[in-house]
Amino acid sequence: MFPIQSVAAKAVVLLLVTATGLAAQDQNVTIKGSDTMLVMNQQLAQEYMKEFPGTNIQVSGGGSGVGIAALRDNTTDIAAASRLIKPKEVQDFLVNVGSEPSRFSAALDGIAIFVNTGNPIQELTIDQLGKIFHGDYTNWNQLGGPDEEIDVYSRENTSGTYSYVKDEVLKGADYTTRAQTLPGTAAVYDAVSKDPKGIGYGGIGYNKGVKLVSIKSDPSSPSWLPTEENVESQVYPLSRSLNYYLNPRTTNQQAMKFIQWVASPAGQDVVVKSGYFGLPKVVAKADEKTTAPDSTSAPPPPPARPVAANPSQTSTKPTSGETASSPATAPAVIAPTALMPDPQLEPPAPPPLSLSEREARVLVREEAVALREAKVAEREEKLEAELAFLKTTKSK
Amino acid sequence: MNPTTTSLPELSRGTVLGFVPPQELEKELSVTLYERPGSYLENAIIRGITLISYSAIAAVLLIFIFIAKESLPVLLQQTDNSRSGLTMKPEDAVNKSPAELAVFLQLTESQVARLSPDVLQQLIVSRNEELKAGNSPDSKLNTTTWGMMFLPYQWEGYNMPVFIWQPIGNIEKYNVIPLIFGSLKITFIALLFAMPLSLMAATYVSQLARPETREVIKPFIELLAGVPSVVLGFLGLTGLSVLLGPLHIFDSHYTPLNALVAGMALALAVIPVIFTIAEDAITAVPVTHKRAALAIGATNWHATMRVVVPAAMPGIFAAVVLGFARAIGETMVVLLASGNAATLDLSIFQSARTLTATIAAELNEAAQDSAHYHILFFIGTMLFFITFLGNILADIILQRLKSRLEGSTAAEAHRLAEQAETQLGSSVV
Amino acid sequence: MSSAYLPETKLDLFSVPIFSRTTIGTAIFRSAAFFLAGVVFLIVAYVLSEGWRGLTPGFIFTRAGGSNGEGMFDPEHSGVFDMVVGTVLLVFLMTILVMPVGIITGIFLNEFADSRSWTSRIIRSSINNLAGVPSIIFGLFGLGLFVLTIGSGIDAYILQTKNPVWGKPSLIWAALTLAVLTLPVVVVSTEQALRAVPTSIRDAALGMGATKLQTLWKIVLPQASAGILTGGILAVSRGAGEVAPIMFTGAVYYMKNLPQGLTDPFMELGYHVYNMATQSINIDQVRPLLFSTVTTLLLLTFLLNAVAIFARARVRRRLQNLQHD
Amino acid sequence: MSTPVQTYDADSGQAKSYTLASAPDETARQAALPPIIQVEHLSLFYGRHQALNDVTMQIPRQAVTAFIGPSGCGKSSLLRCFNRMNDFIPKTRVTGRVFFQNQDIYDQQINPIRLRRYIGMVFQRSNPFPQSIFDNVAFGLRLHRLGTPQEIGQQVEICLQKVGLWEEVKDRLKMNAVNLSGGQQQRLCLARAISINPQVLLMDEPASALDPVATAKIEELILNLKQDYTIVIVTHNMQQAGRVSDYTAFFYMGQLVEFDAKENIFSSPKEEATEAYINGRFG
Repeated sequence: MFPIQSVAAKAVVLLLVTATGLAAQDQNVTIKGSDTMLVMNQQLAQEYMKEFPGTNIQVSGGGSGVGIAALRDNTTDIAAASRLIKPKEVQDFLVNVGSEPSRFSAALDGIAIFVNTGNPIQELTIDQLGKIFHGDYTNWNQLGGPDEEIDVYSRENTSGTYSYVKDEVLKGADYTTRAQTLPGTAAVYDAVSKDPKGIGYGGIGYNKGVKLVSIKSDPSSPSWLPTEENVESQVYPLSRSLNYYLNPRTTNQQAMKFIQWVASPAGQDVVVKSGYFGLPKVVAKADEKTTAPDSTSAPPPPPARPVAANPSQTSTKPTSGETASSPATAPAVIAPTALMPDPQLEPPAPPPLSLSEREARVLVREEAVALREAKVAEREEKLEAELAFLKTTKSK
Repeated sequence: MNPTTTSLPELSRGTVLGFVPPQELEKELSVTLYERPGSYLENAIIRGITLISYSAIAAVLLIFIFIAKESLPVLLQQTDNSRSGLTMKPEDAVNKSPAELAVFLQLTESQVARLSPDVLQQLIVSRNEELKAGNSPDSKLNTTTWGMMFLPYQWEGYNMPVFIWQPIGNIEKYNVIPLIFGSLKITFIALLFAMPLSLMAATYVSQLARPETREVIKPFIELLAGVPSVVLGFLGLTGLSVLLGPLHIFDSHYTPLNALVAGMALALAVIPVIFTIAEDAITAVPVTHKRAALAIGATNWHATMRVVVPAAMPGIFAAVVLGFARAIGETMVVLLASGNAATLDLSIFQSARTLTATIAAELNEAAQDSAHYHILFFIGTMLFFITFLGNILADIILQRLKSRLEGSTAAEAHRLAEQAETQLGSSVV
Repeated sequence: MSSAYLPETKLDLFSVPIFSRTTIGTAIFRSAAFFLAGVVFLIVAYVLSEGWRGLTPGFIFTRAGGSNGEGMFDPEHSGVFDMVVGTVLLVFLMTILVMPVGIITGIFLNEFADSRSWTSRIIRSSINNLAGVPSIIFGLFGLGLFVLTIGSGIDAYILQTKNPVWGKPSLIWAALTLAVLTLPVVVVSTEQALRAVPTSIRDAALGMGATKLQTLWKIVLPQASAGILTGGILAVSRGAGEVAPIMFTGAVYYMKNLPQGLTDPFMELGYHVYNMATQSINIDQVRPLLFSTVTTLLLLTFLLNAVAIFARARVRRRLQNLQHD
Repeated sequence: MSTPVQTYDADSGQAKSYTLASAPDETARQAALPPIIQVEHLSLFYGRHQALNDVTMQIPRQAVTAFIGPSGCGKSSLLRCFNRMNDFIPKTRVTGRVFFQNQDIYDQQINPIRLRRYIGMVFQRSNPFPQSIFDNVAFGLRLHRLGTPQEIGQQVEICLQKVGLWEEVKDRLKMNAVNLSGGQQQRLCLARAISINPQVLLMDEPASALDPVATAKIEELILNLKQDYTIVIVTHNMQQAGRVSDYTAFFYMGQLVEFDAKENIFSSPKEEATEAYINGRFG
């Protein structure tokens, strides 16, 4: 190479680096994705940076899909997603990155079903709800309410909540075409609070100015409100988790540290403050006990669906060799060993799991526990089947 | 006798700059006339200017290529989201040819070749999962064909063929007709408000108003152009929908966020466009036209309506066309204020979903390279062409206006100019 | 009482019919114009009345998220300083990028290209099309071309770094995207400004033996400069309000530091408004904050627009004076 | 006394050549000098429209030549051919040749921009630059880098004196020229045109937009300036042509009908069309 060229190249590099400014001083972490999680992410970031000065966390929205795509393109460190990664996206990751992203739960969310405060409706079954959203019921008097049209408010069809309700309430059927889709859960709450005929759904964290409806799985079972304990224990039929996705080969220790911190009590306090529910440690314990391959402190993914939809979700997949070797190193925080941070950087280890008051409250509710255990068992079964399947795959 | 040498120095008290004595003139001309001082630099600069101007073309081309590239799979009908339920056992992967694997995984062969066996098996597992259909017979359909995108279809659970846009779920339904309908409906409502108001206002401001009034009113209306569309959308969402609430007595199906609310909010975004262009076109009509009418006793109103406005008609039409293009391309307002329900309801009190709002809302979440993603870009391509056609139409109309005012060819323009000069000159002298 | 001296049929030079087409038509048109002006006034008044209370220096100069981590939606403690800085930086960069290209294109179209030639027609319709492209498409385009192609290219081939420096959403890419978006505004107003310079002045300079460039530089541009500046201001005010194009190319919802380099992302007012309008958890609690932010944004764009409108009016008046002689 | 004009004409078979007959003494003196501009078989097309058809003529030195004719006859077009201002009108095509001081100005190699430094032009409507009066006159001098700032100052004064504007504006040279009256503006343009001492001054109906008093002043100026410059003036005002010109050319439908000393054209035109036009029977 001619010297002039190398000099020019160096000059260009120098120029580009100069233009980059002082950005490299702080340790940067970028979180991008779900709009639902924006507010929570911001508060988490702010709190975290107060605790660990010298870090710079950037939070941006755009949507879960944008976050996951950005993670794939390596333009973000953490993708926030209010839904689970789609098979298509997993394939995309496998093709372009070579491995799929690891999932970490950050919070729990109950999808509240709500009506205007003037509406006398108290409780609905999932089936009735489905018929309302599908457009079979068009008048409140079909449900024992006043003789008024039903106005259905929905989120945009790309929202994780939309998919969740479509799967869990509508059982895959379409929303009525007359359903109004609004940008943002707050807008749905706001609209229903102003519309006496309205019904809507959305994350519990936004709950203001409307009347929540108790939900029951079938006409004979008891109905539940999306309260903290009901969601934690999963007795409330419409519970889901909010997730972070991370590139398993990331070199950003700070990102890992942040995620661990979110699962810690300090982080969970912020989660609760921002309107969502904290991760149920009881369930994490249950996971540990049943040696679920998903050795995360994450809650069980929302009932049934994620496992069925996404067997490749589990992080102790035999294919990602290193991770399989030490699943027990971090019982509470899910960290594939490849990701384990520097000893120096390592955050204070999360306190050992114990039954908090909150959890104790949950345990008192025998019904709830029974239901939960049934669900856990069900999930366990599926996971075992999954494991068996994977083993056959590997042996082949 | 040489007149130049005698007369000039008399007048000049110093150097006579630039004076060339006659005896030297021919010699000097034979040199200087052939000089091209700085012409290389000038040519280079002009070439540079030309080159930079092409960047606008480049930008449009790049944008178009970008959109078209992503919508190509739909345009070529290469997308296929039918789920046959035919899965492939991961362990069979080694026996399959790369071509077969590529077809199964919807990848190219070169991509398949780069994958490690582990990743390949994971991919097959994941793809199997995707292919495992629900129990609906509809799952065997490829819902991304032209027929499914533009014609009604009787889906399972419906008792008649319907147009449905529901791109998320077990069976994705990609019928774009409700979106096109929604876009047209809201645009129509917006133009219904914006067109008469802004055209009347433009005519008034340009021709009828007293100068002092014009100086106040015009900047005020133009200020509307400075309101960001996100603010307009927000005002539609929180203000207009409440303001129009009492209208629900007219329709039992009334929804608070509806095409009327969105249309009115959108009208606010369109009004400055139509107003500015129409006002320019009307003001561009030579004042002589109007004076001629005034001189034979027409009122200001009649002179304006019978002479000025007809003369500016192409420009006014172009303003409307550009307003239409703006309305159909506007995103934030409709996203926030329209309610976004993809219905085919004719009522203005019903919500409607537009093409742009669909892109804005759904592209964020659509998985890259999925059928949904490509179809959203296909919608983008449609929008691009709609605005493209609108622009070309407006361009042709404006060109016609220009030639009407200036004469169609250079020669004619020249002749007209000379004629005008003559008239002017003889009238003065 | 009529005098006998007056002729029987007298010229009616005074009466103005009250209900003629003229008066009614004019009245309708006038009311349309005043109605529009009234609507604008109402919008501004509504936003201001809701937002002025919160619009204190403290609000504008307080960092987003408050000093003690109260969160960005806390109307008591949160400010918009980061957003104002981000918006100003973004718009400043965008102006630097768009003005030369826009002005040069406008000059080319008006001074050098024959308006009937194919080149100028294609360029002009490209400009028009650019103006018609939905802004969301610009966002995707910016992400695809600037961030993922050019930015990643710089990282991979010039800096040869694994950690993205240029290949991520940042100030420079958002500014570039907005520059493409506002290009038509600058081109069109440059063209208008140039067109308003009388041909006779150009002829005079050319007739003196000035070259085209000399004429342009010494005579035409000084005349058109105010109009061109107007274009720049209009572009700025357009750019300041756009949300969709920067959503993917550089705006972040929250970051701790102010942007310090071209490759840093930033917070922006319009995006903040959008987020507050759609994502806030408690819409009633956020409302005052929201309106104050909208007021800040509106004041910013209105200020710029008012300057532009004022400048243009002055230019027009001057040109009309010129042509009246 | 009649002096035949020497025509530079290779193929005189078709070309019209003129003898400037029975002219007064001064005309004869002018005619004795070699012509400064020679036009040979010049045709001009704007797109498909033919504006000039095979014009051949010579412009005498140190004299005022007036072009008259009805609108659209091509007189202005011909004038603009002399300093190639027609180049700026798109789709213009020229055949034939124009010689300026024996240089073919439609030669490929000629730089039209240099040409305009020697052939100045004054336009129909006054077009001062929206700058100060001083800058207006100094524009050409600065443009062509003629003289030191001091010399430029002197030259500006000289030119303003020549056009009789000096006394009116000497105290407000910094004032914007746009604020002058119409007549003053036109004289300023004249001063600007002569500031670089062109050989030929082309005037395209210089007084048509002015009131009679201003027109009279301009005409007076023209008569004064012809001492120093060759002047070609286009006018549709016959009286004006009669008052200021030495030679008059009558154009009709793009053709040169008649070209002769003023006295001949006005008193004894050879062509019927000329006579008809001069007597106001058409045009």
